[in-house]
Amino acid sequence: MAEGTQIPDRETCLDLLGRMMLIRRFEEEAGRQYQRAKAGGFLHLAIGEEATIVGTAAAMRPGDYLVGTYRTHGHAIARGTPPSKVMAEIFGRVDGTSGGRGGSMHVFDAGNRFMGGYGIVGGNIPIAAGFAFATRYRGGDEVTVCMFGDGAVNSGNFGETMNMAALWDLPIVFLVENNFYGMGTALERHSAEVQLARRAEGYGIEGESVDGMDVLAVEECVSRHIEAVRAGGEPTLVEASTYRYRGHSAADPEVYREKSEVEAWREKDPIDGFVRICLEDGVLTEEDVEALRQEAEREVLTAVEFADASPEPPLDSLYDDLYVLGDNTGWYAIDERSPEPHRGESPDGATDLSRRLAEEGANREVDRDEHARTGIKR
Amino acid sequence: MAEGTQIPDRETCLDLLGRMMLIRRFEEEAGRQYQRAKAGGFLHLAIGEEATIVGTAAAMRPGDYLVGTYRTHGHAIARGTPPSKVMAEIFGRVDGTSGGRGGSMHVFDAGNRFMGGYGIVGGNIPIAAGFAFATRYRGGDEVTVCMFGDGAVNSGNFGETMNMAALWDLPIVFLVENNFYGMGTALERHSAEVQLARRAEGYGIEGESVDGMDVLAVEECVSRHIEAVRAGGEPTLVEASTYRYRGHSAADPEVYREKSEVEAWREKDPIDGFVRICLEDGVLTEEDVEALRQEAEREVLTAVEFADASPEPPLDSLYDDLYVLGDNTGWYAIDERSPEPHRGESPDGATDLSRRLAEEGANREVDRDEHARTGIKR
Amino acid sequence: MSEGIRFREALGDAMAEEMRRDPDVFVIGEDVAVFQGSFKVTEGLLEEFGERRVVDSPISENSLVGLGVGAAMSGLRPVVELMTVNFALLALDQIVNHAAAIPYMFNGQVKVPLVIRMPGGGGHQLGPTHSHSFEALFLQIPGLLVACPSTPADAKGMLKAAIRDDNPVIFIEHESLYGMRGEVPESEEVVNFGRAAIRREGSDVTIVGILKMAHVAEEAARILAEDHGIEAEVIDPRTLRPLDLDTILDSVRKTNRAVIVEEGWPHGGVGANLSTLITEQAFDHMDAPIQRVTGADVPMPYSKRLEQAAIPHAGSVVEAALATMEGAR
Amino acid sequence: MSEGIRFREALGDAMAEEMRRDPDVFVIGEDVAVFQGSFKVTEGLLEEFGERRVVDSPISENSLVGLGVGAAMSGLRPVVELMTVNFALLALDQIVNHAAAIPYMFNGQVKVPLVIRMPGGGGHQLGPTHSHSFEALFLQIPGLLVACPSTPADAKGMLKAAIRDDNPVIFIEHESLYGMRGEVPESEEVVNFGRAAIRREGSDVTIVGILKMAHVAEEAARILAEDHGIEAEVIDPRTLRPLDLDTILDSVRKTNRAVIVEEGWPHGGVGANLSTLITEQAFDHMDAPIQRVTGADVPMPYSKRLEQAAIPHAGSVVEAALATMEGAR
Ligand SMILES: Cc1ncc(C[n+]2csc(CCOP(=O)(O)OP(=O)(O)O)c2C)c(N)n1
Ligand SMILES: Cc1ncc(C[n+]2csc(CCOP(=O)(O)OP(=O)(O)O)c2C)c(N)n1
Ligand SMILES: [Mg+2]
Ligand SMILES: [Mg+2]
Repeated sequence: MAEGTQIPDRETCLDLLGRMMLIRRFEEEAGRQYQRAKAGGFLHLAIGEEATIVGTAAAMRPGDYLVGTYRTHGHAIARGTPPSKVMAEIFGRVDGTSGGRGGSMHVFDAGNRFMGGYGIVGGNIPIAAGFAFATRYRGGDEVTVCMFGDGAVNSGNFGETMNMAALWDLPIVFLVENNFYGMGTALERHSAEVQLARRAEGYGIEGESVDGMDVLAVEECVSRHIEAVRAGGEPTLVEASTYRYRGHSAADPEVYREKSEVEAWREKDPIDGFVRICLEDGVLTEEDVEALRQEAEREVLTAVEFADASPEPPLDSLYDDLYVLGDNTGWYAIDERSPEPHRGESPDGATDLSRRLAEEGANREVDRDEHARTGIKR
Repeated sequence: MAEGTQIPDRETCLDLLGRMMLIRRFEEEAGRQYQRAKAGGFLHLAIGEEATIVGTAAAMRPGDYLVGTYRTHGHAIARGTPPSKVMAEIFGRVDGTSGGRGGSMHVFDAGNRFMGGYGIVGGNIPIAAGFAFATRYRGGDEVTVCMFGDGAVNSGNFGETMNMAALWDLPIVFLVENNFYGMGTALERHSAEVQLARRAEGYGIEGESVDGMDVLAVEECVSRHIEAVRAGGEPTLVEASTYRYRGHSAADPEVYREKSEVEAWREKDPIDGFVRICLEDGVLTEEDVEALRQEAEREVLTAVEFADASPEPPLDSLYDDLYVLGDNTGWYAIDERSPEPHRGESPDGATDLSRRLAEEGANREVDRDEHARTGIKR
Repeated sequence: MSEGIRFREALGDAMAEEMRRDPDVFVIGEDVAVFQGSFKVTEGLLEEFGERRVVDSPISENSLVGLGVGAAMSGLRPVVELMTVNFALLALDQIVNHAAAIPYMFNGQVKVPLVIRMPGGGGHQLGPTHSHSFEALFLQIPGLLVACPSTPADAKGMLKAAIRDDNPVIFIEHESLYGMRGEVPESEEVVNFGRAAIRREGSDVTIVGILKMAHVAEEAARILAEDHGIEAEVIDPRTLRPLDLDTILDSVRKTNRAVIVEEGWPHGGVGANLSTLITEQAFDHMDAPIQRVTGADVPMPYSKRLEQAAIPHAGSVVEAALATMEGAR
Repeated sequence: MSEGIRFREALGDAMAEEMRRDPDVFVIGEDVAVFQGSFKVTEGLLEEFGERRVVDSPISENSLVGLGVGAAMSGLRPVVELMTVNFALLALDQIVNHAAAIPYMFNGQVKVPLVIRMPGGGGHQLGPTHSHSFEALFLQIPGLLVACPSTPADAKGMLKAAIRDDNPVIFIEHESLYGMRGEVPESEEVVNFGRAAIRREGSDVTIVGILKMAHVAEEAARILAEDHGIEAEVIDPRTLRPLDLDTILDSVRKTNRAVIVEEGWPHGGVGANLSTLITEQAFDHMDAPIQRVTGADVPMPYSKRLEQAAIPHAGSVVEAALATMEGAR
C-alpha cells in the first residue's frame, strides 16, 4: 500500500472489501460453471484485477458512465448490477443483463450506468467518448470512465479518440488496466513505450500511473481525476498496473509467462493486501472478513441458482430488438427459411416451416469439435 | 533562414533551387491545365511547400523510399520522375506514371523509388512501414521517408504505425508536412496538441520541428534523421512547418482563412528566400536564377506537350493489371455487359456487344453537373 | 435551369428543419462547419446553430462514427457526415460491430438513433480510392437501414425520416446528383422508408435503379419508348433496407421481365440481391432471365474514357431491356 | 478418430513448407508467435523460423494489413493472420483501397503478393461481434482472390497456392473445421484456385456450399439419398474469386435444380450472387427457383439455442432440396 494512505472508515472498508470479495468469488464460480459447460463462448476472468475495478467504481457517482471491455463481469457488479443477472447472461438466459444475446463479452446494464461490455478491442473507446460528448452537449456533470487493456492502446481508436477528447475537453477519464499482457503478448513486445501513462503526452493531456493492486490508491487517484474532470478540467489518462492470474480466456495454455511471475504477483494480491491492512489498523476484524466471505459465497451461489432457473430465450425472439419498429421499419427481415418477409407488426412472423426448422437446429446435438471445450480459445 | 546555416556549394544550390522552381512552375501549370479541363478529378497543389519537398528529397539516397499523399506531384519530380510523366498522369494518359489509372492523387514511380501517391489520408503510413519492414527483413540499408499532412496525425493509422515502427526499430522517418490545415480545418481545431513533433513522445521516440520554408534547414534536419536511422537508430518524427498558398484542391473557396494570413506566409516564400540568400552570398547570380527559370519553363511546357500527345488508354485495357495472371487466376472477371467471364488468356475477352457499349459510354457527352468544374470539390 | 431547389439544398434544409424541431439533433463530420461541407451540403448550419451543434471533426473516421454511436446511445440524434463513402471502410467496425449490433446485443436496452450520411459514386475522375458504390456492402448488414435517394424531394423527406428514426441509418448520396434541381414539398413532409417509387409506368419490362442509376433507368425508358415502342416501368426502391420488394414484384408480375441497373461492382451487388429475391418469388412470372447492368469489375480508373466505360449508361440498359424481350417465349 | 491430419495442422504445414522453400515468406499477426496462434494454426513456426519471420503484432489491424501491403509491394510474401475475420472490418480500408486497388491503380508497376488468413464463422457462442461470415463482403471486391477451404487437403494445397500467388488473397478458415481430420497429399501438392470440387455426384439436385456449409451440404445429400431416394450433387466452389461457375453450371444443367447453403446473412450474400449467376446463364435449365439456405438476418446471438437457430443445418437444406423437387413442372 502506498505510503501515508489513510485507511477509510469501517463502512467504506466493508464496502470495498465486500465488493472485491464478491467479484473474486463470482469470477471463480463463473470459471467453474464454464468448465461444466453452463456457459459457452469465451470467458475472460479478471481475477487479480479487483482493486482496479472496485477502486475505480468506488470513485464514481451513480450518474457517471462506466465503459469496459469483454472482461467486465466485475465492472458491472461493482457498478451495482446484481451478480445473478451477470451470471444469467453468461449462461445465455433471458434474465441475463442482455437477455442472453450478448454473453460474457457483452454485459450491459443501462440502469446502473454500466454501459458495456464490448468484444472488439478498442471499440469501446470512441463510444465512451460519445457518452462524454452527450454529457457536455447537455451541460450535465456526469463523468465517463472508459477502461481498456494495455493491448488496446495500440488500436487506432485509442489515438483517434484521445485526440478528440482532449481537443473538445470531453468529461472523460481513460483508464488503462495494464495487466502486462494483450493475450499472450507481453507489454514490452507490443508497446514501444511501456509507461503507458506517457501516451497522454502527445495529446497535451495529463497521464498518471497508479498501483492497480491497491484499492485505496486506485480510489484516491481515480477520484482525483474524475473530480478534476467534473470541475471542467481536461480529460486524463490513468494507467493502473495490475495482473490477471488466470489465462486470457478459459482455455489459455499460458506458454507466454512463467509460473513464478504469476506467483510474484499473487504476493501483491489486492484482497489479501487490503484485508491485512484493515486488520492491522483494526478497522475490521477477522469476523468481519469471514462474514463478507460468507456473504459473497451466498450471493454467488444464489446467482448460479438464479441463472440456472432462468429460461433460455424463446426461438421466436430471434428477431426481437433487431430494429426499433416505427414509421420506417414496419418489418425487418427476409429470413432464410421462409420466403416471406417477416412483418414486425404481426407478433408471429415466422412460418411454420421456419419455426420447425429453427427448433430442429436449436435442439440438435451440437457438433463441437475438440477445441470448443478443451482446446484452443481466445 | 536558420542562424548559422552554411550555404552549400554552387552545384547544390543550383540543384535545390532548380528543383524547387521546376516544381513550382509545374504546379502552376497543372492548375492552369486543370482549369482548361485537361485534367479531371481533384487537383491538390503544393505551391508554397517546395522547400519541405525538395529539402527532404535532397536528403535521400537513390535507393531510399519516399512515400507521399495525394499532394505529391512535386515529391515525384523531386525524386527524379520526369515532369512529363507526372503531367501525363494528371491528364489521364497512357504515358502517365500510372498509365492514367491513378490520376493526380495516385502518382507512382517504382523506378525512382517514389512509392506513391495515396488518396486515403493516413493510408500511406502503414504501407511505408511495410517498405521499412522489408528493408530490415532483408538487411538492407535503405531508409523510408513517409510524408503526410497535419490532418493525418489524427488518423488511427498514425498511432498504430508509430507504435509498430518504434517497437520494431524500423528504418523509417515520419515527416509531417504541417501546413496548418487539414482541408478547411485549422490545426488548432483538429489537433489537441499543436506541436505535432510531440506526438512522438507517447511512443518513446524522438520528434523534432523544422522550418519547412527553409530548404537548407529541412535538408539538414532530415539528413540527420535519415542517417541516424540508417545507422541503426530508432525511427523519428519530423514536423516541417509549411503552408499551401492555394486552396486545398482546385475549387476551394477558402472561407476558413484570411487573405492576410496567406500573404504573411508568402513573405516567407521558400524560393524567394533561397534565391535571396544565394544572391547575397554570391554563390549564384541573377543570370543563374534566370537560366533556371527558363529551364523550368521549358521543361514544364514540354511536359504539357508530351501529356497532350500521349494517347488515352484504350478501352480494352480496362481489365489490364487487375490481376497478375497465373495458375490461380487464368481469368479475372465477369463483366456487366457480357454474360461471358473474361478469359485472361485470350487477349480479347470482351464480346462485341461489350466493346460497343463501352465505347458508347466512353465517348458519350459527359453529363457534368455544375460542381464538376466550377463548384464544390475537395 | 429547371425548377425547384438543388439536391444539396434539400439535404441542408432537412437537417436545418430537424435541428430546429429537436434540440438533440446535431451534425458532426470532417469540414461540415467552417468549411461549410466538402460538397456544401451543410452550408449555413454553423451560422444558424453554432459550434455546439455543428462540429468539425478530426480525420478519424472510426472514432467519429463511434462517438456518434455513443452519443446516440445517450439519447442524442447525431447526423454524422463521412466526407465520402470511400472513407466508410475505415469506420466499418463501428458501423457493423457496434451501431448495427448494439440494440440487438444489449437486448433493446438502448437504441442507436444515428444517421451516417455519405456521398459516393463515380463519374468525376476521382480514381480507384474515391469512386466507390458501397450500397451492396451496407445492405447486407442486419441492424442497419439503408437509404439511397435519387431526387431532391426524396433527399429531403428521407433524411428527415432518417433523423427521426430510432435505428442506425446509412444514408448514401450520389455526388453527381447534388446539383440536380427538383420540386420539394413543404417542410413537414417526411418520406418514410420501405416504399419504392414508380418513376414511370409501363407494361413491357421493369427497370430498377437507385441513386444516379434511377435517372439512367428513366433515360433508358424514354429511349425504349421513343425508339423501340417498348413501355418500361421504372422503379426506384429508394431504400434497400427495408426493401419494398412487393412493389417490384407487382411490377414484374405484370411485365414478366426485369432489368436492374447499378453503379457498383457485379459480384454480390445490389442487382444480384434483387435478381435473386425477384426470381425466388416470381419465378413463374419471368419470361426471360433478369438482366443486370452494373459497374465494371475493376477499381474505378481515373482516365475519363476508362471511367465512363466502367459506369453504366442508358445505352446498356436499353440493350439489356431488349435482351429480355428477345428472350421471351 | 478419423485418419489423417487436422485442418489446423494442414495450414501450419503449408506455411512451414512455403517458408522453407522461399525465404521471402513470413508470418505476422496478433499472437502468432509466442502464443502459437490463437487457434494454434501457427504452432511451432516461431521455434523453426525465429522472430524475424514469425512476428507478433500489436492489436492494430489496419496498420498490420497496411504493413503487409507495403512489405508485399517490396517483394516479400507476407502471410498476415487476422486473429478472426471479425476484426477485418478494422482493416477494410487497407484491404479494399490499398491491397486490392494498388496493382491496378499503379498500372502494374507493383504486385501485392499478400495472403490475409482469417478464421471466421459462428457456432461457438461468441456472440454478435465475434461470429461473422464475411465471404459475401470480400467476393465483391475486384483485385482480391477469395479462398474458402473446407477440407484439410484443400486447406493445405490452397494455402500453398495462395502464398505462391502474386495477387492479394483473402483466405477464410472456419473455426469449426480446425479440429477436422483428413488425408493430405504429399508436400508439393498445390490446389489451384478457380476449380470447384464435386464432393458427391448426383443427378436430381445440385447443392452448393462452402466452408462448414460444404459439410452440411454433404450431410443433407446423405439424408436425401437415404430418406428420400434423391441423389444430390454436392459442389464446393472452394474459391469465390475466381469462381468456377462452369462446374456449377454443368451440374445445374444436368439436375435442373439447385440449393445454395451459406452461413452468412441472406441479403446480398454468397447465395444471392451464385443464384443470380446461375439463373442468368442457365435460365432455361431451371425447373424450379433456386433455393437458398442462409444464416438468419440478425447479428449472431450468444444463447446457444438462438445461435443454433440462426445457423443453417442439414434439415433446412433437405427441406430446400425437397422444395425444388416440388417446384418441378
Ligand atoms: C480489434 C480486436 N482485435 C483482436 C481481438 C482479439 N483479442 C481479444 S482480447 C485481446 C487482447 C487484449 O489485450 P488487452 O487490451 O491488454 O486486454 P486484457 O485482455 O489484457 O484485459 C485480443 C487480441 C479483439 N477482440 N478485437
Ligand atoms: C481517410 C480520409 N478521410 C478524409 C479524406 C478527405 N480528405 C482529403 S485531404 C483531407 C485533408 C488532409 O489534411 P492534411 O493531412 O493536413 O494534408 P494536406 O491536404 O494539408 O496536405 C481530407 C479530409 C481522405 N482523403 N481520406
Ligand atoms: Mg492486458
Ligand atoms: Mg495540412
